[in-house]
Amino acid sequence: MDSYLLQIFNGISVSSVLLLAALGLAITFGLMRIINMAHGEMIMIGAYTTYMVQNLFISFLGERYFDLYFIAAIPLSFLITGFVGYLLEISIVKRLYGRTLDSLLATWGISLILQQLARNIFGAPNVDVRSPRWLNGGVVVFGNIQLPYKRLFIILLAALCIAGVYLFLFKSDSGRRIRAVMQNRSMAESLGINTRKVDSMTFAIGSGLAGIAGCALTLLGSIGPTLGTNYIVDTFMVVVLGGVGRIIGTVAGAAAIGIGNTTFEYFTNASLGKVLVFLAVILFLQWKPQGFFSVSSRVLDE
Amino acid sequence: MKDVLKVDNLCACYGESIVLNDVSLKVEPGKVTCLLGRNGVGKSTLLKSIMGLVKTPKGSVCLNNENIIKLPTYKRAQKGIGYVPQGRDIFPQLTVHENLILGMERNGHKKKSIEEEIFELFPVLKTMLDRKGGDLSGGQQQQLAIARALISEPEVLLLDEPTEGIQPSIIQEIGRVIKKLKNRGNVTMLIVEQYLEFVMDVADYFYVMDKGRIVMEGKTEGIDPHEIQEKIAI
Amino acid sequence: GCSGKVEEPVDNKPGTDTSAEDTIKVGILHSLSGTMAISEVSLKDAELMAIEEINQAGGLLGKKIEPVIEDGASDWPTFAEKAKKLLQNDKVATVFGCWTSASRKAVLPVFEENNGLLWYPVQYEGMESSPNIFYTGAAPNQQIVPAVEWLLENKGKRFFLLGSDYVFPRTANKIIKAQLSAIGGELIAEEYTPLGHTDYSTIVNKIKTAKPDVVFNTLNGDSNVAFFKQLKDAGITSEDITVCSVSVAEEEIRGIGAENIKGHLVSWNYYQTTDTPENKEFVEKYKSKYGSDRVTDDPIEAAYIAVHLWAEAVKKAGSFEVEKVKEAAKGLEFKAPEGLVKIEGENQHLWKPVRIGEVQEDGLIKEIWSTSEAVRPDPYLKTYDWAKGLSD
Amino acid sequence: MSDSILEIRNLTVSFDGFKAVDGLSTSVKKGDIHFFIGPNGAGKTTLLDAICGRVKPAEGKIIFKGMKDVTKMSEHEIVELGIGRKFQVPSIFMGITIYENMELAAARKRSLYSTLFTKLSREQTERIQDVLQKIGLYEKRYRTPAALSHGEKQWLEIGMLLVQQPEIMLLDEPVAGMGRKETDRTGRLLKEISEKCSVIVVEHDMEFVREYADKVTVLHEGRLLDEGNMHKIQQNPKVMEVYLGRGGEGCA
Amino acid sequence: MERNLRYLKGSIFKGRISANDIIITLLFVVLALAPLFLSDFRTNLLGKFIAYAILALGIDLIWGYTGILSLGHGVYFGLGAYCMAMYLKLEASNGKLPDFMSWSGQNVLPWFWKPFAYAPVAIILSVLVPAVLALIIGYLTFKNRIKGVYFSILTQALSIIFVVLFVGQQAYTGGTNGITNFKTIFGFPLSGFSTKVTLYYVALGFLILAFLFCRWIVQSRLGKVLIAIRDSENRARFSGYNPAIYKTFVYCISAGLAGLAGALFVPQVGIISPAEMGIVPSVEMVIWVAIGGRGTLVGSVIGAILVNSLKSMVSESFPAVWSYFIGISFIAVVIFMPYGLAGLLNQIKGKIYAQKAQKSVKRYSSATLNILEESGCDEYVG
Ligand SMILES: Nc1ncnc2c1ncn2[C@@H]1O[C@H](COP(=O)(O)OP(=O)(O)OP(=O)(O)O)[C@@H](O)[C@H]1O
Ligand SMILES: Nc1ncnc2c1ncn2[C@@H]1O[C@H](COP(=O)(O)OP(=O)(O)OP(=O)(O)O)[C@@H](O)[C@H]1O
Ligand SMILES: NC(N)=O
Ligand SMILES: [Mg+2]
Ligand SMILES: [Mg+2]
Repeated sequence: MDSYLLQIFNGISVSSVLLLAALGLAITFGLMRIINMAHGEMIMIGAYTTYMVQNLFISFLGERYFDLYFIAAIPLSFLITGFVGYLLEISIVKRLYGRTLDSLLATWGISLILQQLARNIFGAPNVDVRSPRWLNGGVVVFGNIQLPYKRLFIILLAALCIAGVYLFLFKSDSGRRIRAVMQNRSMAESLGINTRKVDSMTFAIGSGLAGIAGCALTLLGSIGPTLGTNYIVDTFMVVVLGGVGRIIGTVAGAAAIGIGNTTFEYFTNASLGKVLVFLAVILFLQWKPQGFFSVSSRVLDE
Repeated sequence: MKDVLKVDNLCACYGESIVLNDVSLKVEPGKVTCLLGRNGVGKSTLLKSIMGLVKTPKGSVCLNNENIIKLPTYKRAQKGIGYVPQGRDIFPQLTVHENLILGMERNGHKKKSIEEEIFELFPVLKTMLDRKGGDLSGGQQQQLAIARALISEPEVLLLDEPTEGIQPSIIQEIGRVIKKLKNRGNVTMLIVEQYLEFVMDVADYFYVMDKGRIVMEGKTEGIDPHEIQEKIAI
Repeated sequence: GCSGKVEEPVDNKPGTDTSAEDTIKVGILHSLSGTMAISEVSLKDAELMAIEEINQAGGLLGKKIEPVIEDGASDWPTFAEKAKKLLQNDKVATVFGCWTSASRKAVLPVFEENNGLLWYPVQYEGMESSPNIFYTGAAPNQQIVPAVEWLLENKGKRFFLLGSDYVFPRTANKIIKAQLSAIGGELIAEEYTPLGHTDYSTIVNKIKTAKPDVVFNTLNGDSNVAFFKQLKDAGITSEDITVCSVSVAEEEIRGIGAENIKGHLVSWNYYQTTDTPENKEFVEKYKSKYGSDRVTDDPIEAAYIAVHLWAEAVKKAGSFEVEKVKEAAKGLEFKAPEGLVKIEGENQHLWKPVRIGEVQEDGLIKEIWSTSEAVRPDPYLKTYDWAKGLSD
Repeated sequence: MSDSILEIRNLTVSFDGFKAVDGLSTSVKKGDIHFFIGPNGAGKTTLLDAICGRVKPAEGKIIFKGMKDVTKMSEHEIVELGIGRKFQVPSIFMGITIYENMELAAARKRSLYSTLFTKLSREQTERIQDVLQKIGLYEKRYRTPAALSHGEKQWLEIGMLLVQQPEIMLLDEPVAGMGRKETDRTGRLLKEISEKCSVIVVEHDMEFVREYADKVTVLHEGRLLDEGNMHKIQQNPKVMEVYLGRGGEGCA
Repeated sequence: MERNLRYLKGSIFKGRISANDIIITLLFVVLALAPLFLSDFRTNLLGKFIAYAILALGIDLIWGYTGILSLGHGVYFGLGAYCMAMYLKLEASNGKLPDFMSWSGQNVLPWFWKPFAYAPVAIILSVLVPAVLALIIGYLTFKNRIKGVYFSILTQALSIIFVVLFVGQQAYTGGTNGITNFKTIFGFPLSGFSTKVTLYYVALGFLILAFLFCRWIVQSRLGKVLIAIRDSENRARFSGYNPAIYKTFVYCISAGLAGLAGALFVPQVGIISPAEMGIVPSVEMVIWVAIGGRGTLVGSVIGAILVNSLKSMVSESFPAVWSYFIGISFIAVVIFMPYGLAGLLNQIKGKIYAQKAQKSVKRYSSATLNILEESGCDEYVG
């Protein structure tokens, strides 16, 4: 019984990790139509940023303030990864709008370069990020189910990010501007919107969110040059299953894949779990080719 | 009188093919000027060049005596040019309301809400505020595009075939509004139109284009529409 | 379009090609990119260091060793291609390389076809003994089997087997299962996760539910980091359930974070803390060459001694020719950082001491048990009754 | 009823509850140029969408030649039956030349086999040449349509329909954006076409309608408002109010 | 060779030799002569690239011409390769159980391995198995109108499914190791020089056949239908073509070619492992075509051979910089020559033509030139 309850929690937790990792992609891919194969490397940059923040805290502030490093690392991961995203946008990605497939190729190239850079800067082996002490342990419920603080924290972080993204995109002027630009660039410009600025800010935000995901992932797994490759396909699946261009779809997609994965894995094994989830996604798409939340359109050839 | 908009020796091209050849034209403030011509002579291209949406290797576009040929499109829009393109480029996934609000982008959302006047002109939009722009019918989209441009209160409004696909009664209504705005004297328009009768009714001045050049111009007052019709038809 | 070449039996004499110059080429074939780079890059470093040592000491048979480095890119066909290139194109005298058993299996036919020589430096699942390969890592009876014995005696009978989904863990677990059923252990569960798997919450939940005495861990690569971090978060410490790993060494521990794995066990032949004079010197050299933050570990040491063993064999043979070197290598002894090792002529594996260790707070490993002497390699487990039927 | 080529019976199309077409029944006679007019948003385009299979109606039938209910068929099957469609926004293939566009439209057989193994007949190629001349794109036939103006694209799309030789042609605002002269040319073309084929046209250009309509159906809010010849329609005060405007038709 | 000449002659007689025809003929001649100048090792490598080129042709059909981006072609390549590998393994095992099966505790040969003891069956299946899988997947997805990015991601999922399955079923597939350690092919020793050269020419022969086959397809009306579908699928539907059928057809052809490439790859390389079915190789395959120039068959052949040759050479001389090199080249190609190498040629040709023809416009327009301007994203908006 406990085991089932814990498994439900695990499902939610895995979903929250996926959501966090996919949220940035929901923007760069879902809205901007850039098949950003370097998204995983943005996550990696966030993770390495956290690593560096940790090291800086250790070298300059000592053990006493060590636990605070993570608080600083979250916004810094966002900013630094966002800045890298910004640089990529103004140098490469800006030439790829409207060329969705080409964007895949170019960003694949970017991802190779970033991985190799990480290897050259930080070395090929994994690096260790110590979690802050206040995230060690967990709350014990129902006697002996321990819900790790780290996982609770990630769920909270994912919820905050999704709320932030929702408010930003759908309730703010900038959000409206972003959506307008993504739908019809030249018309948006004709209405007086500086599309270049909107483009690069949007891409930076999408990348920054990946950075936050990377920061969160340091709590759970390994930080190495190939960190991102583990997440790239799953995150694309999340966005596609939910419906490209729909933020709410991304939430639903993450939930479905996360919970599906842990459930299948519990009753079979990890390999089969993954196969079954992906098979289920493929079958689901046969039935609903546009995912959970499709963007309907009267336009003849979307 | 001073011209709000002045185009001089403008050339425009798509890739290697040159579409506009040394086009010059002037638009006086508070006046409605219209641009006539057969299909494919470059009327839309001229409006796009003024907006900065196509390459213009040669010539100048002056807004209030300032040459804006080097400015990016959005700056031109911010300087006061409104544009309703042919093919009603609305934002398909945004609601009608959001589409309209975007009209206020150029003057930085100074006004907070959409004026009733717009809805008087296009009553159908008021009933569809929450529908997605892309779901509207062709004519409704056209109305939305015009409404959006009017909301931005531009100094110069470029309209590319605004009556295309709109039902007759609303065309009349648009005609009336244009005249009303003209009488108030606070809007200047350059209209591309095929619908000659409509144009003769609202315009003060006209240009006729053929194969990327201006081939005829004049005041609409007192001119025989048939004369223009013939010139266009050549 | 046929050229005038005549078909002849494969017989390229390594060394003959380069004899005019005063260098002898050797190949180094590891994954320098892709997922396995994490582990293999350090092996390359260790091998280069050994080559440098030999060159500084005057080279081999009057020649300087010139390493030709190739990137297997974590992709098995690439390994095969690069092996071919090293043997056919560069005509290297020998190759040091590979990590995963998969890459070794991929290059094996290439070495046999071209009569090349490969020195393979990583512990593996056994059941193999190619005449063209020298195995300097542990055979199962030098790592897995003694570890299981020790655990049964000291930790308990209920085993939970966890591994990455590929040949080494699967074969290792097959051996362990046979061993458990023969000497009274109990198999609770057997779980595999794909290489690179990152979420272990479900597995940890299964472990928690099953309450085994021991988790025998054959996970490889990144997955270990995720597994140990998530195990600790679930509130399971080494006191509750002991995890014994055979693919986690000092290098991996750095990525896992010592605080996450502290107290858990590992089984290897060598640790950075191994107390021999040779090791002191080795660790010092390695750190001064590659940085004081680097650590040495078992595969690094095995890669390092592979180069020296080859050099010794060459000296003894007085030739670089594969057949002569192989012959000379038989029974060769060498004072390695892990202690005295000896090449077993019969199967070209090494006699090695076995050590079980516990991970310390500082990320280093403290030996808590060891065999008094080097153990004879037995890749087919012929000396164990319960292992009958495993090897065919 | 034997001379009706298309029967629309109690057709309803709804989008999330909004009925764009609402219980519409009418029929199109063989050889007629049948106009559908009505205010913006009346449901005209939606009606054409339903006929050619783009949207599936919630209710009702569309019977082709008294036998087949096309609401159950997929788009390409409907085309093979002989129903051709021109869209409101011109849609043509940008990656192949104008000539190849015509070729694809002209082919009688559209199976995998025939596209691989058969060539167009002499008659078909001649027809293509002919139509290209007629729509004034002969000179540009080896160019890709990307370089055409809006009006030219409209013509190309009509041209593709012409070589397709359907039994019914559905045209959505074919003269939108065309000048007077081109409009007349299009009209004459329609007359010519209607000798062999029925034509359904949606238009807002009243002059055009008056000139060429055999029959006019007025839609309003998805329902039938009036039907008959143009003269009769023009007299209907309700039509004037919702569609034509106070000043009668147009504003000339 | 002979075929080559005939093809060349045919073109001359029809009086329409294009630059592309000349290039490809030259290329085939060079490939035919290459073994005379290359070492065994290099010839063998080139033979592998030729197998890749066959696969690239298939990707070009489905992507360059039809606009469907498959990121799972590794699966079809792998299936073809496994079919062939099963045959070679059985031949190498001399009637005994293949070695990896015994390690994995398998005692009898599984039933589905049995047909692969016969060479002709194995060869046919290596094309048929991928094609049939593609038929099933293609028909379902295309009929259900799964398009664009959705399809691409779906094929990625497919790729992962196959990799995980093949890795997990060690007793039947050899697991992560894959299948390796072959000895002979049709009784000839794989290590023999003449076997290797023969394999090389067999691969080249298949490449030429595959090229002619693809060329025939794209020059037929069907080729135009494919482009039409790429540009505007719905419009094609309203012109009476059923896109699902056409897409499924090319998808199958493409998968079959990939399978053939796999079957030619295995005896030359000596190993096939599940990783070859993964996403990374699948994306790389697309990239060969992109660099060579999509929508021109010549481009895909050049791309496959060139990128792989570079990969071998650069990674030999500077293993660490290969990643930078290849990464930067992808970006550069996409940005500066979006039509790839073959497109570059057409661009230049187009410029020259445009200058010559000045205003009177009867410009050469193959399918390639306008692809990107107009379509590109259209296919991909949800
Ligand atoms: N994107 C483009 N690329 C290349 N050529 C183009 C492009 N758009 C238009 N043209 C060419 O430029 C010429 C002028 O086109 P334009 O759209 O300005 O004509 P127009 O006068 O507005 O015609 P219409 O009344 O049909 O809208 C046309 O002949 C067309 O072939
Ligand atoms: N997918 C959709 N979702 C919601 N509403 C829709 C959708 N498609 C059409 N509508 C609505 O249905 C009504 C009919 O649209 P339709 O396009 O058929 O009008 P129309 O008669 O062609 O108008 P016009 O003359 O302006 O082209 C409109 O009010 C439109 O907003
Ligand atoms: N031999 C191993 N660890 O794969
Ligand atoms: Mg125009
Ligand atoms: Mg309509």
